[in-house]
Amino acid sequence: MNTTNATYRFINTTSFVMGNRKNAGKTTFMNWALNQIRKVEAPAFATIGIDGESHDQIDGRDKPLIKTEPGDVFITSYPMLRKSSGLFKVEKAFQIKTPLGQLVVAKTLRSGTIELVGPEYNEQLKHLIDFIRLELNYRSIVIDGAASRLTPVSAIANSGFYYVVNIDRRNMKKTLEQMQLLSISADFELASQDDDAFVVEGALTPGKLSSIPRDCQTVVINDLTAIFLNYEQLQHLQKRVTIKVVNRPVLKGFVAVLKDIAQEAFSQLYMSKGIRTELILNPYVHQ
Amino acid sequence: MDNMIRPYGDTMNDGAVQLSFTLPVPHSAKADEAAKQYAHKLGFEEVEVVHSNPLSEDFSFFVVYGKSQLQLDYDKIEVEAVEKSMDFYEVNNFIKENIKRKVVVVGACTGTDAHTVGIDAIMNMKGFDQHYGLERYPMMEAYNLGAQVPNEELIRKAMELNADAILVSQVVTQKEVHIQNMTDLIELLEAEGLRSKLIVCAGGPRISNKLALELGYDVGFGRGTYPENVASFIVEKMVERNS
Amino acid sequence: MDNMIRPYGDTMNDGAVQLSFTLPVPHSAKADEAAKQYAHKLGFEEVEVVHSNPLSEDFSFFVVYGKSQLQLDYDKIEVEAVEKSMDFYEVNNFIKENIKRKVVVVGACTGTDAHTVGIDAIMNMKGFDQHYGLERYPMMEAYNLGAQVPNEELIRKAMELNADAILVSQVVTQKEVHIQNMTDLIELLEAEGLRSKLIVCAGGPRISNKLALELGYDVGFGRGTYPENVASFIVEKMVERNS
Amino acid sequence: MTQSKLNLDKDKISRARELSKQITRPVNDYIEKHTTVAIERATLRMLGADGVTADDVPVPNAIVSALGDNIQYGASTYYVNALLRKNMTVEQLNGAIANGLDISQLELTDMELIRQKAEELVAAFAHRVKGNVAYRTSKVTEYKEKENAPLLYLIVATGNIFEDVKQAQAAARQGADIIAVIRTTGQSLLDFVPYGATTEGFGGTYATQENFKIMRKALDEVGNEIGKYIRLVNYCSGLCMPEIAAMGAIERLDMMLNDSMYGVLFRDINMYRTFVDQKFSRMINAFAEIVINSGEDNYLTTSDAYEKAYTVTASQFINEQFAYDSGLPAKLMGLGHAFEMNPQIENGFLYEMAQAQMAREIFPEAPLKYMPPTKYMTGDVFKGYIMNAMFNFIAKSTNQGILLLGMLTEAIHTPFMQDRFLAVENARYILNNTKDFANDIEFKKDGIMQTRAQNVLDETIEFLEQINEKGLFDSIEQKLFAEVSRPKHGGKGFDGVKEKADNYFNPVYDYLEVELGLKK
Amino acid sequence: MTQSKLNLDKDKISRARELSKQITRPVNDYIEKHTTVAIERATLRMLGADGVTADDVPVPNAIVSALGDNIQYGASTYYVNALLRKNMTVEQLNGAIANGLDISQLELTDMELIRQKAEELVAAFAHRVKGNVAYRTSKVTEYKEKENAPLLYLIVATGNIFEDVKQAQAAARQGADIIAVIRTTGQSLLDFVPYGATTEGFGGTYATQENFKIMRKALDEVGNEIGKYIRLVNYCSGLCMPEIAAMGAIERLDMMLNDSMYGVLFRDINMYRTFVDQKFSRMINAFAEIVINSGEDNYLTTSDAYEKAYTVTASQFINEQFAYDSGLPAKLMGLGHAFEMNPQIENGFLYEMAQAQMAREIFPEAPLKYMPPTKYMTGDVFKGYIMNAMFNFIAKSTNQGILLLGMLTEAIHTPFMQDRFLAVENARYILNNTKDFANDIEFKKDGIMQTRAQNVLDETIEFLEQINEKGLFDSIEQKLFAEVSRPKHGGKGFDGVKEKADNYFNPVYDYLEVELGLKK
Ligand code: B12
Ligand code: B12
Ligand SMILES: Cc1ncc(COP(=O)(O)O)c(C=O)c1O
Ligand SMILES: Cc1ncc(COP(=O)(O)O)c(C=O)c1O
Repeated sequence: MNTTNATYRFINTTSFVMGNRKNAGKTTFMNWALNQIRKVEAPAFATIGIDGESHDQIDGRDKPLIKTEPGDVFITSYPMLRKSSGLFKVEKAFQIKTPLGQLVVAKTLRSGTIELVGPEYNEQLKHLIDFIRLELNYRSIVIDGAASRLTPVSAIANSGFYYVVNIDRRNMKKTLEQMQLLSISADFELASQDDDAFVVEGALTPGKLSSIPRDCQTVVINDLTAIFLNYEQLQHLQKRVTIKVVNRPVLKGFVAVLKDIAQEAFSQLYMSKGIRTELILNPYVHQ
Repeated sequence: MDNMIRPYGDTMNDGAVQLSFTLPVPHSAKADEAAKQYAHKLGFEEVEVVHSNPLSEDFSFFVVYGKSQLQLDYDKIEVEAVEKSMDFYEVNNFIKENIKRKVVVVGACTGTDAHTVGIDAIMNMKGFDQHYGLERYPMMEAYNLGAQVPNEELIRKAMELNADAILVSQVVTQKEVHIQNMTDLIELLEAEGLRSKLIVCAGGPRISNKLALELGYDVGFGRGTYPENVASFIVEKMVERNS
Repeated sequence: MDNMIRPYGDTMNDGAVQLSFTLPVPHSAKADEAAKQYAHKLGFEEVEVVHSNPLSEDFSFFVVYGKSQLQLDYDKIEVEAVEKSMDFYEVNNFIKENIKRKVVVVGACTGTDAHTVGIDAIMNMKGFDQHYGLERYPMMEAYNLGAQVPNEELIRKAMELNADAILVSQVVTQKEVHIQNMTDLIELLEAEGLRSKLIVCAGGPRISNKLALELGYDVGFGRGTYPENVASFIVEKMVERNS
Repeated sequence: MTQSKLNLDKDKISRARELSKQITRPVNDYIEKHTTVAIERATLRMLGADGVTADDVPVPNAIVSALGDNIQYGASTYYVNALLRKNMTVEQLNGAIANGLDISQLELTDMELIRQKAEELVAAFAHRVKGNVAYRTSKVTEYKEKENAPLLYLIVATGNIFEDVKQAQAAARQGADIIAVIRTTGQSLLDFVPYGATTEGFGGTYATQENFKIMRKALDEVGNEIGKYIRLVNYCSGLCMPEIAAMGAIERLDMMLNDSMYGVLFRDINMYRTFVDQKFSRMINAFAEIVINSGEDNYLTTSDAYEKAYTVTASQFINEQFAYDSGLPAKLMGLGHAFEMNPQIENGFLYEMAQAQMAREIFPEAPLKYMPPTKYMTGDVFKGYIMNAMFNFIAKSTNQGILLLGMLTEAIHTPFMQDRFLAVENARYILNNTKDFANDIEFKKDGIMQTRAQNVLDETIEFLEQINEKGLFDSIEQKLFAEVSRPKHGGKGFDGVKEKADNYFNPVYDYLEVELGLKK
Repeated sequence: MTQSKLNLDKDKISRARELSKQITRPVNDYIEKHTTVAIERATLRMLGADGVTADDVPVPNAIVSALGDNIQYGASTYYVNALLRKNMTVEQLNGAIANGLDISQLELTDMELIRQKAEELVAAFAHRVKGNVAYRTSKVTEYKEKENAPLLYLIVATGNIFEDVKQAQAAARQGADIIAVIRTTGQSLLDFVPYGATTEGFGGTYATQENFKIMRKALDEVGNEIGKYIRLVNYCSGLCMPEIAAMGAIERLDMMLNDSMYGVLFRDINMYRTFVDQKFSRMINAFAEIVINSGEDNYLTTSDAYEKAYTVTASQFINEQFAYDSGLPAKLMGLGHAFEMNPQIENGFLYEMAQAQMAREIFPEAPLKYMPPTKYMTGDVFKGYIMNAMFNFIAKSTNQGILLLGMLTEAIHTPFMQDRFLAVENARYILNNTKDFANDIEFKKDGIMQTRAQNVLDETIEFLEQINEKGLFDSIEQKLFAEVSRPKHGGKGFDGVKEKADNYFNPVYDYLEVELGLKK
């Protein structure tokens, strides 16, 4: 990935940073992405969960801090603004009271590290991001994920996402299957006004498979985040039917953080699986 | 002003700490020295390996005392303020006055987790430690689905019963199954378009509020929770959401 | 090649360690958080304060588990090679062949230290753990002056008996009394011009060879020493000095 | 065993046994008339069926699925028929079925031929199992004096059979007599037994025949090295009780967790399914001389150990009766109980000792399985360690047979290697230090311990009377056990129960009935 | 107390007591005829002497030094004479002596006047001590039900009395009933008692009257706060036994380590000096109703607890007799013993229990002081913690009176604050959990425990016979106790022993003899 390419890919778009588990490296990637945007303009950012504390409350791992620069806009809660060494202007306070405080959209006046608190659910996220895009006119937005969550991608129209995977020898097989699953799902065709399509409302779970009529050719789901099948189950289903989607969030790339595997070896394996999604290897480690 | 603290053995700020651990090395003088060096690496001085034992051909167990020179600024420690819960009577009155109908909650210990005692402590009549469970609240309808309930099943039941809140218990945390399980429920609810209609609470001995929030829950409860803590949260949140 | 090791809980390199310590703070949620943060400072992740208890108004006790990410290169660990001692018979033969007269040793537990069991284990007939003490060695004359012997008294006796070696036992180590005491003996010997004429050995459960050498002794012996270990050292050292 | 310390009324004990007989009779009537998918699969396994299809469906499951309702005639009929029709060896037939052969569609040959061929297969199975029994007996005899008394039972649970082997061998070297490989969370709800060596599991490792074989070999190795016979345990519970029993018999497991009601109460498995399955599983265990461990300890995880002590004793009586009904002798009955009273109770030690001694005196020949404190264990590992010491003390002082070692970190995590070491160290210190205490004391007449035991026995009889009146099925439905209610036709696996046809054929069952003296 | 469990032969116990009487008789004859510098200093203190000179010499020492051989007439004569001659108050006289006044040079006034004035001073002392006793009795009665049984005894030893206060108050809040302030290493070899509050010490804190006062106040404070009477202990041993006793009586200490032979055997103090000193110190303790703790546990630090158990029992008999000879009643005799057997011994628990029960049955009224494992404690703090649990168990099951809590870090360091907390937690769990076990069991007739106790009693009698034959002085010289030999005229402090003149005068001694019923 050359540098300009790296820079422009985050401009004028909402990029989610999702991943395969807690501590996969999502926040570090977001920080890197924000720095790319800052070369052009001030970014806006948010999280689905909680990010930017010095230590993960749950497992105490060192977590990456999030540094914010003047001009940035982001979503967090009042107490986090107070905790920060930076200086901020509250653009708007929302009637969303999380146990970590009321949510606000703030703009940075003096730089500092900031802890982010996300909204309670996806609809709220949409509401807040709309405010940032439409009222504040910020267009280069990065949203940090939480654990292995993916559905927030659905909430923002025309968004794209990066999928950060933390790979070591022990989880490699599983993770590759997960990547194949996503890669395939991201390529589903958009549904047309097909008549004999069977529409699955909401989630496509193993439990709902039996409700798909035997003679059905096409199944329509909302988007790739509605898939709650594993790789094997999906392959099985695809033998029977064609899956189409109503919306197509863009899978912009896999970001792989390799633990005890050589880059070349992994790249080869990746190619051999026929995954076409762009593979970005530890960008903030290797560049 | 700073308020620097250190562990206390028998003198202020001596930094004394007891440790025990296993190293994957055969029991030997070298192993003892390795244990000592490891403690040094952790920042301990005056390290004494007071005991060591072979565990097998390749593992040794150590008991170690050392004095840490690190200090911590106690004034900088922050903890979430513990909110005062309403009690049994207050919760019922609050519902009568502010919600004016029975509140429906559905709970379960989900996935393959079979530990019911925790969710029972919160939901069953009998409750826990002399605190009545939610089933006994006149202004609540509480359905305890028991253990090993798949997420889909829990959601199905919640819809069927027109639930206001879902309670999820997770006790087994090995290999982070609970994270997977808890994430999965939220993702399912979002995919089904139900998340915003429900108050979703998680609990269990290793669940913290922060973890629950991070995974998209409204709240998380840990060890020693009482039913009224959850009840308070649910009813206040319902009123807040509807305002 | 490196041989990096970490503590082992139930999986290779998980780094799991158990700790317990006291902090000088009142028992509270904040105290628990401080204990957790302290463990983080020590380099632990996934810290769990699994138990805490008030010890008094101003002190709290914690049991903590955490996972350390630090590793240690086991190949870099060095320990003094344990020299193979001669046994009872070999020592006596060695003296017969190389020294050709009885070796005189005088021992005591010095200062205000009243722990005789250690020096008795080395010197008395009966010995320790089925190993004969020095009094039983036909080619040795061993004088055990007992406990609470002032350094001056020990030196006086050693001169009177024409000793080849002095054995000092130190068990109480609080506030480093043993360091003071041990240093004092060497200083006295030097001042009297006697240091070079004697083999001076120290021993005790917290005495290491390193410490003894540092304080000017010829050797130091720790926990689990047997009489023949000391006897071997003394007679070999005597021959070495005279050659 | 020592003479009685508790002065229990013999007539009351007889009365309790009489009630248990009455309670199990109607259940046995139901059991007699039914088979289940698991029984059929187990039978197929004992005849030689094994392997998996391309979709990882075990061959026994493939056969039974294909047969559908026809299992009422006994799946063996069709399997043996296929062998004859196809003129294949067992291995060849298994391969063919794995590749898609549907044996339910083959025309049946002469029943007499089928019977003869079946007897041949049963003989091969019996030969193997008897060989296992003989080997175990000789090793146990040879290494007798190195055993701890009670036997020390340790658990491994890494999820990865190869890691388990490391931990198990370390545990054996540290002094364990028995190694249990806990199953992965949720396996008991699978209606099939996975195949092959496995390296992933939560809170435990899959029970598969290959895993049994791997661990058996590892324990034999370390056992021969240290001069001890290390016993291997797995979990004969859930939806595949008879199959696990069959695999255990074949691979020389030595003990099985195996309770007549545990699956119903604690895993919400359908009661009819469990009762039918447990009988056949126990017949197999009895034949393979596998010691069963019942699960009374589980009651105390949800009920209070002081208040509800009688439910434990009642369940022991019922488990004993169901075991006798399956041809399982007392010496193979590791009846369960546990040290689960609140450590704050004044004189709690006396009540625990009374309870443990009572089990010992009521079931003098059973190698009782005593479970450690779990419910009141906390993060205070030091306190936990002395609670475990008191538990070990009572185990020794009341001559328990099997001592499941308590872990000081019970309330925190699945055991670290060092936790197991400390557990063994604790037990060995106490067992040696209090070796003959049991024989050196007597209980004061009408003292606290005697009175307590007598009261619990009275409550037990009252409880058994109540169950007998309602019937066992209704009693379970009405929440009499473990404070949990299970609807008769609810729970998992009821659809796997089938009424036997008149010409139902099960050559293994027929053989075992005779072998175990259940039928002349 | 419970009825006998051990079935010991009453006649044998009587025989042992008879032998002890014979053994102490010649020693008492010697004691009668002698005084020591320490006795004289103690007497002066009880009359009011206090303070230090510019060279930090305590006033009582200054007086006794100045008197030299004249103490054969009793130092009181000279002190009271000086009061009369100088017409000073006690405070004024102490000040004058501190500033150099030599009272040995003053001419003696009429002995009758001296006697009268002395009686007045003794009355003041007696009034204070009786007030202390009354206060203690009322508080102990008031707070009785909060006490642990046995009483939990914890040690503080920081060297700094103000740090000690913090630790002691914390220990009391955690549940201790008794706080002992260990003395600094070596104080027992000082032939004077230091003065004032002290903040430096090794392995303990100086015993000074001011330190006693500070700690007494702190314990009363915390005691009233938590509703308990916290007992304070110090060490009435070494070269100043009678002085420490006097200070303890004045400052309301509640217990004193005080053994008739400990100083000789373990501190190499001259035997004549110790025997003479111990008697007067015990008279003072008896008068102040201070419970003494004897030091039999110390034998087991050098001797094997299994082999040499009889030396402990023999010493208990001798300590008992010397105590009776000093007017000290059984209820104040905290006779010592310890749980010091090798934890590897098979049935070690039974031998420990037999030994503890034997002490209980032989000395039914004595509040036995039971000492924890120390010798076989290792760096394995977990193992140590369960050894302490077994020790606590036996303490409770044999109704010991005073339980010196074992520290899990005994083999490592002087206790951390958390070590004490864990010790209390251990004891409280065991004491509550096994509360009535002692009353609920009996020992099997001629079982291991009965046989063991009977054997030890036989060996004890044999040993006492031997001592009686040789005489106590020679027995000590010949290494019969603790495997250590002490020459009769060796050791420290012999030059401080003086034969009394015919007109020896000691008003406190005379008063106590009458008060304690030693003389009509
Ligand atoms: C009882 C018990 C069992 C019983 C469960 C019976 C039952 N019906 O619940 C049985 C025997 C069946 C069992 C089985 C297993 N168990 Co289990 N079990 C325990 C034990 C001893 C006590 C748990 C308990 O009941 N606590 C009391 C309740 C009241 O506390 P609580 O759950 O924390 O609940 C409180 C709060 O957390 C909170 N809360 C809990 N849920 C919720 C939900 C909501 C919405 C809210 C608001 C609050 C809330 O409120 C409650 C009241 O304050 C613990 C060890 C221990 N001492 O903690 C192990 C333990 C939990 N078990 C464990 C394991 C691994 C298992 C097994 C997998 C095998 C094994 N090793 O034993 C099996 C498999 C079960 C399965 N499929 O899940 C591990 C878990 C390790 C981990 N962290 O992953 C533990 C810690 C033991 C150990 N050291 O290995 N277990
Ligand atoms: C027995 C004992 C006593 C007995 C001593 C009896 C006696 N005659 O020796 C008594 C009861 C009198 C006693 C008193 C005190 N003790 Co102490 N005692 C112990 C105890 C329980 C055992 C020591 C022992 O005998 N070990 C066995 C011998 C064989 O081992 P060893 O000494 O290590 O000797 C071996 C080697 O070290 C070596 N060695 C030793 N000396 C020498 C010398 C030479 C030349 C060589 C070559 C080798 C060598 O060879 C020996 C054989 O292998 C320990 C605790 C413990 N479990 O360790 C506390 C302990 C040593 N005592 C301690 C203390 C503080 C005291 C006291 C001050 C008060 C108190 N808190 O109890 C008093 C004061 C005594 C004084 N003035 O010194 C502390 C020391 C703390 C410290 N590190 O400073 C300990 C650790 C207990 C504790 N946790 O508080 N004690
Ligand atoms: C009798 C009995 N069977 C089986 C099990 C194992 O449980 P599962 O069926 O979940 O594997 C237990 C666990 O404690 C048990 O006590
Ligand atoms: C009976 C007795 N007295 C006194 C002491 C205290 O020793 P010291 O005289 O060294 O202060 C002890 C110590 O263990 C003891 O047991």
